[in-house]
Amino acid sequence: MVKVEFLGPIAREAMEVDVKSLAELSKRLFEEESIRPWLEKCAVAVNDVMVKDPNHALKDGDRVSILPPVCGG
Amino acid sequence: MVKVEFLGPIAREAMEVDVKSLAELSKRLFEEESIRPWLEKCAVAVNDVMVKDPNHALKDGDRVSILPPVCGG
Amino acid sequence: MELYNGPLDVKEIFGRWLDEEAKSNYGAYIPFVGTIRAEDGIEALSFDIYEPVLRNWFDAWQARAAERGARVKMAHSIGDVPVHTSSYIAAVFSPRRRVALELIEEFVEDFKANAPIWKYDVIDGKRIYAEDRSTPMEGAGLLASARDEK
Amino acid sequence: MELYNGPLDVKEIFGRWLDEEAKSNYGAYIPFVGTIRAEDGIEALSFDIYEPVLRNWFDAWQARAAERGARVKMAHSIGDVPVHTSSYIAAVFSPRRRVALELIEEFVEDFKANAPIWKYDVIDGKRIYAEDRSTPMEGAGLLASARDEK
Repeated sequence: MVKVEFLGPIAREAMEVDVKSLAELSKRLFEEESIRPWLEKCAVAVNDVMVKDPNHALKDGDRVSILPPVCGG
Repeated sequence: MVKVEFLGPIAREAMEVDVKSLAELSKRLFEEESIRPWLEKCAVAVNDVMVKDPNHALKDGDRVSILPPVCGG
Repeated sequence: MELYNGPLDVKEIFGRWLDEEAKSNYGAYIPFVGTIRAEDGIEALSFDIYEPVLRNWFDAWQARAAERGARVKMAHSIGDVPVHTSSYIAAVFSPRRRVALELIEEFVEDFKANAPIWKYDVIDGKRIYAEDRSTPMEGAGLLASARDEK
Repeated sequence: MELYNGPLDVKEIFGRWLDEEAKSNYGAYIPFVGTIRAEDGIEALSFDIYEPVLRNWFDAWQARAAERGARVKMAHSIGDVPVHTSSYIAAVFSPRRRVALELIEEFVEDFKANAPIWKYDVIDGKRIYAEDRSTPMEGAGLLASARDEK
């Protein structure tokens, strides 16, 4: 299982999903109406490392963070 | 008479000269061996205002400052 | 990297950083202090931070600064920060002024674009996500493009 | 604009400037602190300043900053400043970060090129003009070209 956390303003509890890739995770998240509008604008970290490759594989125990648009300072 | 002051590292007392223009002042200063090597590198202020025009006229009582290369900070 | 609940003690942080590097032989120290402006009727801004990714971002910056003989420091607030108090200090120490001036600009701009921090206006005690001033991070949209992969 | 004999009290100046603008609603405060590096066997640097022209230069900068909604401040030392102490602080206050980042760079670079300040290395108690690090001011060579006028 992979744990998915939604950061900052995305009002959504963390969830556990059974997926093997970002592609699978993406399909799963696009099914949820409360999450779908965020996805185009969000970046992704796996185990706290930012990911740029859409083919990135996921393995059991991975922690995926969904990061919406930022504004520090 | 015009008063001429030499600033910073130029080891020279102020002098009073009877000149009507920067051109005349320049000829007068180039005569002095201790000043000559500085002149190419120096900027000029008249009555504490920086001057850019080589035709700038001088009048009685003007104060001319000779400013060698700078390095603040 | 320092995180605080609420407004920063700007003088304490500035002075402590100065003291920390007093013998490091840096010629230039440039802090950037960010203060909450009174505008649009807000009483405060509020911040969420995702610390693990922020720490990785900061450590990568420290390595980047070290390649140029410099050091970076930063402090940021978590939670509510009232108007006219400060939420952010970034600083560069460098032997020479040119590198310091270039780095402080790059560091602050990259921070704005890529530090995992979310900002909220606080109006009548309510937190409202500052969506219009927020920027998608580098690599945003990955999930949308991943959906098109096999 | 503030001139001091000997090293600057950096914390006092930084904190006082912060307090002076605490209610001005600026969002960005960027000071640049210049500190004397130990190098080439110097024990101190020493400075001469021609204050009337420096004041005109600073006032022109204040007007230029005001056109962009910003404010500048500066402090500099006169006379000897030992290594690891500070001789120079320049600062910009601005509503927004972009203008502050641009102005601090322009302000510090123009200061280096055009502020009427002369620097000396102090070695074995002797003052030696730092000729190789000094720059002719804008308009330098005027007397050489004036000689060619009628």
